[in-house]
Amino acid sequence: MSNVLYWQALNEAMDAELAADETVFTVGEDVGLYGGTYRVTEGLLAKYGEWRVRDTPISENSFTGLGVGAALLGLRPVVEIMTINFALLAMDAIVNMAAKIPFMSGGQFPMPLTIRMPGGVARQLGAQHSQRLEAMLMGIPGLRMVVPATPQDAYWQLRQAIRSDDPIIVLEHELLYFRTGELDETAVAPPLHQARVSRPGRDLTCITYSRMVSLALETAEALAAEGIEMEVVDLRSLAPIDWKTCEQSVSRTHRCLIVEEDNECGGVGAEITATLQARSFFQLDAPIRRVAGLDLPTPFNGALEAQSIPQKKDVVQAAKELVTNATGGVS
Amino acid sequence: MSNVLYWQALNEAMDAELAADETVFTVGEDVGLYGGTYRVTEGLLAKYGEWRVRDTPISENSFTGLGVGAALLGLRPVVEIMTINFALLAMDAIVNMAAKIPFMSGGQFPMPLTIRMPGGVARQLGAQHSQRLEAMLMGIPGLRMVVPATPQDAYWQLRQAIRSDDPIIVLEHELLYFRTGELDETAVAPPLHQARVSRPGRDLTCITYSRMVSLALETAEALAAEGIEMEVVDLRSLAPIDWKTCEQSVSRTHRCLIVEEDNECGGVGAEITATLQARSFFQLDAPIRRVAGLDLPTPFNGALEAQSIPQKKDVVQAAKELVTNATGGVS
Amino acid sequence: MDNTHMTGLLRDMLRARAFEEAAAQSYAQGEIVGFLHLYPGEEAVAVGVLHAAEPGDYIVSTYREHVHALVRGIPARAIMAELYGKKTGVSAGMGGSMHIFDRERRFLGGYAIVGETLPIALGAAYAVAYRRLPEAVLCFFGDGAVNQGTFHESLNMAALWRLPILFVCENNHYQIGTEIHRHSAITDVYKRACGYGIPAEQADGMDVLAVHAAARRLLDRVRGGDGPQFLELSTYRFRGHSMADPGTYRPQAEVKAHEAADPIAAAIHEISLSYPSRAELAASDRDSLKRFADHCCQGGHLDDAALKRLQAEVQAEIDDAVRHARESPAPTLDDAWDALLRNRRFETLLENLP
Amino acid sequence: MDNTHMTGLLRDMLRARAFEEAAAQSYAQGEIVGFLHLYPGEEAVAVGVLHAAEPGDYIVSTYREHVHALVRGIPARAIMAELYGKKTGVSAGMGGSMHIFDRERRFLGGYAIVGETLPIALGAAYAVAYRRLPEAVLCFFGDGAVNQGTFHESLNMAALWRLPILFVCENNHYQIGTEIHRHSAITDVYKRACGYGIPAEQADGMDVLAVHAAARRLLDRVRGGDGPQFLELSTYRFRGHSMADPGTYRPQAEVKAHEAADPIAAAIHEISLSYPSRAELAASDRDSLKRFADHCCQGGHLDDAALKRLQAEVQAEIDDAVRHARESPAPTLDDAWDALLRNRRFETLLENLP
Ligand SMILES: Cc1ncc(C[n+]2csc(CCOP(=O)(O)OP(=O)(O)O)c2C)c(N)n1
Ligand SMILES: Cc1ncc(C[n+]2csc(CCOP(=O)(O)OP(=O)(O)O)c2C)c(N)n1
Ligand SMILES: [Mg+2]
Ligand SMILES: [Mg+2]
Repeated sequence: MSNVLYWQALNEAMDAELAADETVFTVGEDVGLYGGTYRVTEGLLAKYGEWRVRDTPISENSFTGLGVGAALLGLRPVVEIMTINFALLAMDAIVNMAAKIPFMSGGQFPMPLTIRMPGGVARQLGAQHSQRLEAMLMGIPGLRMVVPATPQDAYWQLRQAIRSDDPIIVLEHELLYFRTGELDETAVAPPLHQARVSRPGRDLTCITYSRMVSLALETAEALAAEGIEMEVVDLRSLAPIDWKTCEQSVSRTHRCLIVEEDNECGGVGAEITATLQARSFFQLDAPIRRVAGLDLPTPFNGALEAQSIPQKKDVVQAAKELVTNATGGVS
Repeated sequence: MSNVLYWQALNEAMDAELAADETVFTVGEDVGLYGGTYRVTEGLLAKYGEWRVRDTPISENSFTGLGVGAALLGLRPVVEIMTINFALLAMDAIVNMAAKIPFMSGGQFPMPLTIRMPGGVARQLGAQHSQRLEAMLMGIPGLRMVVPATPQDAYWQLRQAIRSDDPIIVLEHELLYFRTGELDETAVAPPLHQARVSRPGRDLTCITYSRMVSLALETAEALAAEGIEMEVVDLRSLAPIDWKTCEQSVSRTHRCLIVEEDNECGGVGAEITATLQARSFFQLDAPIRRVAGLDLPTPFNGALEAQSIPQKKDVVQAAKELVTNATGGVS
Repeated sequence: MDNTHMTGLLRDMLRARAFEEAAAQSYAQGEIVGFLHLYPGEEAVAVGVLHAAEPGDYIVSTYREHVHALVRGIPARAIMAELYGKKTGVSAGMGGSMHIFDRERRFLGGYAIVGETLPIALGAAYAVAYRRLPEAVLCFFGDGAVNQGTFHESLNMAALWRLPILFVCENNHYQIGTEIHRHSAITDVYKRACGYGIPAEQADGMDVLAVHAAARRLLDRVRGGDGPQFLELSTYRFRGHSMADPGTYRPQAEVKAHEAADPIAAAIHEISLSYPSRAELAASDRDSLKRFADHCCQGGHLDDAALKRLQAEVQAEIDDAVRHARESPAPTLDDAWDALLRNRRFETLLENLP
Repeated sequence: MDNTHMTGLLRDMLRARAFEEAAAQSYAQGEIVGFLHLYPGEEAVAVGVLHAAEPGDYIVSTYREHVHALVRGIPARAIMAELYGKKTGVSAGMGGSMHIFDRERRFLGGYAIVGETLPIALGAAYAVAYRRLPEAVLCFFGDGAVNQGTFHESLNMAALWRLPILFVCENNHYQIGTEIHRHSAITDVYKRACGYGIPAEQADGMDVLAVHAAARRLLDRVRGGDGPQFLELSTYRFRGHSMADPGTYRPQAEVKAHEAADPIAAAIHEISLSYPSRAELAASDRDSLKRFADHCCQGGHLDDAALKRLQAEVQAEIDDAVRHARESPAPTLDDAWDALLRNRRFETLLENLP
């Protein structure tokens, strides 16, 4: 048990899998000599050599496709795409190839491919570098996606993803890499896609993931001081989603708030709302509420950037409105 | 007023805009000599010459980017991507460039770019060629998207899209090209993004778009024979969505069914459900119901392919369950 | 070249032609649905190249891949059943005409998005090099595919890391209806390889012996550790791009001229020792014919009766494949879910909470 | 070359260096946040090339574009204010350091996704050719960008349709921490152009006069209707990739050696007539220095006092820009929505139903 940074937990996971299984290798821009833009692959080139830790040219579609091709031959590639913004260049490899081949081949070919990349709004990186595109990928049949919020989950989920025979996206977050948390390498991991109740509460359920989990937990503390107990569900996975944990929470609280960093329209929150309003319709005392980013490209200016994604005060306000049913009448 | 095929309506719209405005041109694979895979650009090369009707190499990202660059100089490019499946190669041009430049430039540059492409499941084209990816694009801030279901809308909406200074995706459908419908070139077009009540009904609202509109209308006929009156709302646009028309319909019927060809998880129906359950929560007598494709890559076998997307019987059954509230209790 | 080898080539060319013509017929009868991209005219390419490959090599192909699959040794029955979307198809009816996969025969699939074969081959070759095995990866693609970004990206990486790939460009001069000089700034495709320092050759894709010789030579280099090699094969498709394409964008004269150089007719000529007449030779302005005629003079591999027997055998095989495909059961939706989920095996995704 | 021209080049090189050093300082003070990619070491490239351009030409640049913008004539104030995210910034505070746009000066933007400048330039040049105008499009990109698929796709189309583009590769030999021989199979970038039949040249990117001469020559060809031209400029960045990068992957000796060939120091030498000593010449093994020294011998463009004056003027301009940026108001959320929606003007999206 130790206190580590999120990137260190990922680094340990990579190291452990590279050591445990010779078929594991990683490719990506600057993963080798430079050690990874966010240090996730630091020290691995020296330890495992260039065939297992491979620096690539700037050719996202083809080096992701390289991962797909190598997986067909039974290797376990871990492709790092420097940020999710560049994954837009690799959509063919991800969606048309990785997600489809196992099925199209009639199940002949497993696809033990892991794609790691950070998403999210960081600090003033401008509209092209601040995207949260998880909703694009969550609905692609054949793909799985996890969104670790803590170093412990980052460690567990990356290791589990590498060991899986399905293509799995491990979506990290640029602002989480330098956050600390406990890491126990010996603890038994929960199933890869299972959600977690990070904080219990009786008045409303807050469903969230990735960086927004800590925002939700902070908000819950603030609300508790005012007598409102918010339960926080960390999804941990976006594909598949652990509906049971969500439903069970909502059946206790009867109110549901979704907090997502992505812009609202067509985001992950839409799917969560749509499924839960069906599954928990008669449990809900108020409409499900989404607190999400603005439907605006991310402004560069720092204050505007902050305003374009959920802040603590937005979550506090939405939670209060939700518990007092200020949104339209009494149920 | 004439009876034309959907592709002919698009062809007429292209012709009209090319004739009306010298800054309009079109590029894409086989749009010229071959006349377009689905005949939309037939005859235009001969009439307007190769600078205005340009055959391209297979380079989706760059010829879509060409459209973006030309739009920066004030031309009005109409980029044809042969099918939406190949748009996965052009996501950088669409999402990182076209959608962002007007905003990132502080509003200096308009982006009078139209991107035309068909989506949808056709007849046994296999998993890579049967995708419905509209949900990927609907949530991108800065993009607009229309989904014409009839020749008349195809004609109007393409012309309006070309005349707009925003980047707009005109999403066609492979199985609509050879459907007929009325076309009145002289009629006044409704606003580009306005939804339409295609059939009135008091018992439930069916919200749908593109090819599923005709399925919904057929189903409505069948249901009417059994005394159930289903209102059909043709969205016509996915970005922005005309919420008012949807809400008004639901406030009359109190029940809402969404029919989408796309697979369910993270589809357009999720956003519609999420927004309407919030806006119309106290109007709804039952949870909003989605009838959607299976979360499965499209099987090649014809019977399975059909089973993987909504069929009339699925819509009939869902509608009946919805009006009898078979989905979980009484409200 | 010995008799067995020569008749082996001829047999596969005949099988290729017969298979595709049968598929076209099934399509016309509505028994096969969807895009159907046929290979007639280009047989010398697949046959010549794949006869130069070893069983340990990997093959990556496009949507125009039935013949590659057939020559690779996948039974005609399993391919035809796939075109019919049947459960007995090599991809269990889930893939279809454009997505033939056969793990056992190292056939890594048919890819329907132009340009995808290159990164797949790159990854396969990475895996081979990673394991220091003596295998090669054969990567097929058309002249239209060379303008896709993946071509460039993959060739660069293949050269950078000296991966064991034979890049094979099936240059039939058309990207659907767009002729090569209207889609490529440089129409000698092999010259594109110079931007990566990859050794490249051009060979006559209508001459199966030339193709075979070139492929063997380059594959030897690949296996010898010389890194990727590039082979451009000039060929022609007799039919439209797919069954949906009438091919009217091509001058009739052009189609006729190429049909005159039909590689199958040519191969039959060679083997049955029917020398082209002086007049025939003079009428032809294609080197291939002269080359071929020269070669025939030394021949003696087959006689007329043997050829007829061969043709009959091949036809019987293909007829049987069609019958089999027609009679095979369709897959069920459970089969489809199984294809998607099979590889998940015993992995626990979610706990069943109390 | 006359005095005005020579001092013009020198002034812009000095402005470039002063601007970037000021930005680095503001970043260190926390006044500029985000990625900041600086240009010191590479000034001769932007200055040499852009001085060869006409006001009617279009410029497409990358995330390392402050200097391109400055030399193009965008006021230092407006660029610096953009780096500060202010409303007075050239992109109204919406774009930031990596997204400088100026419609009036035909500066088509800084693009932060590597490889995007190529299709943008392709489209701009298509529009120019479409209108049969005599303008050229200048497209900048790094050595890392040449491995992106768009490079290949765009060069092919540019050549196919003979579009008026000058492709300028700023070869600083690094893609962040990856040296060129580890990312490109061919390290002479200009040789890549041969795959498209595009005329290509290499010039010393540390020598502003050489850059200027080459750019002028190639731009003349572009304007003369010879189609796209390609110019590779070999250069070096003195700093890390961005302010976040310590640059430790580069040997110290390499950095030192390149700093010795600093193009600004070199330009000052030339103009201030301080001849390199025999010893200095002998100690140098870079052609540029000898070339430059030779050239100096004929010079006489500036004296020491004039240089000092120039430096002071430039510093005052940049100090003023920083002050302006610091004091400017921030944009509001309304400004942001306006930037997004402004171009919609009077278009009716939805009717207000009764
Ligand atoms: C990325 C992509 N764009 C477009 C298509 C549509 N398409 C299918 S085949 C084809 C032409 C390919 O030409 P070529 O590579 O020469 O192969 P050939 O069909 O001639 O064998 C095109 C444009 C596609 N499948 N994928
Ligand atoms: C598509 C894409 N992949 C990766 C990155 C991250 N990245 C930013 S700059 C850079 C290196 C670019 O090198 P080069 O083109 O030589 O330009 P230089 O920075 O040396 O001027 C990389 C990999 C990016 N911005 N876009
Ligand atoms: Mg071809
Ligand atoms: Mg560089």
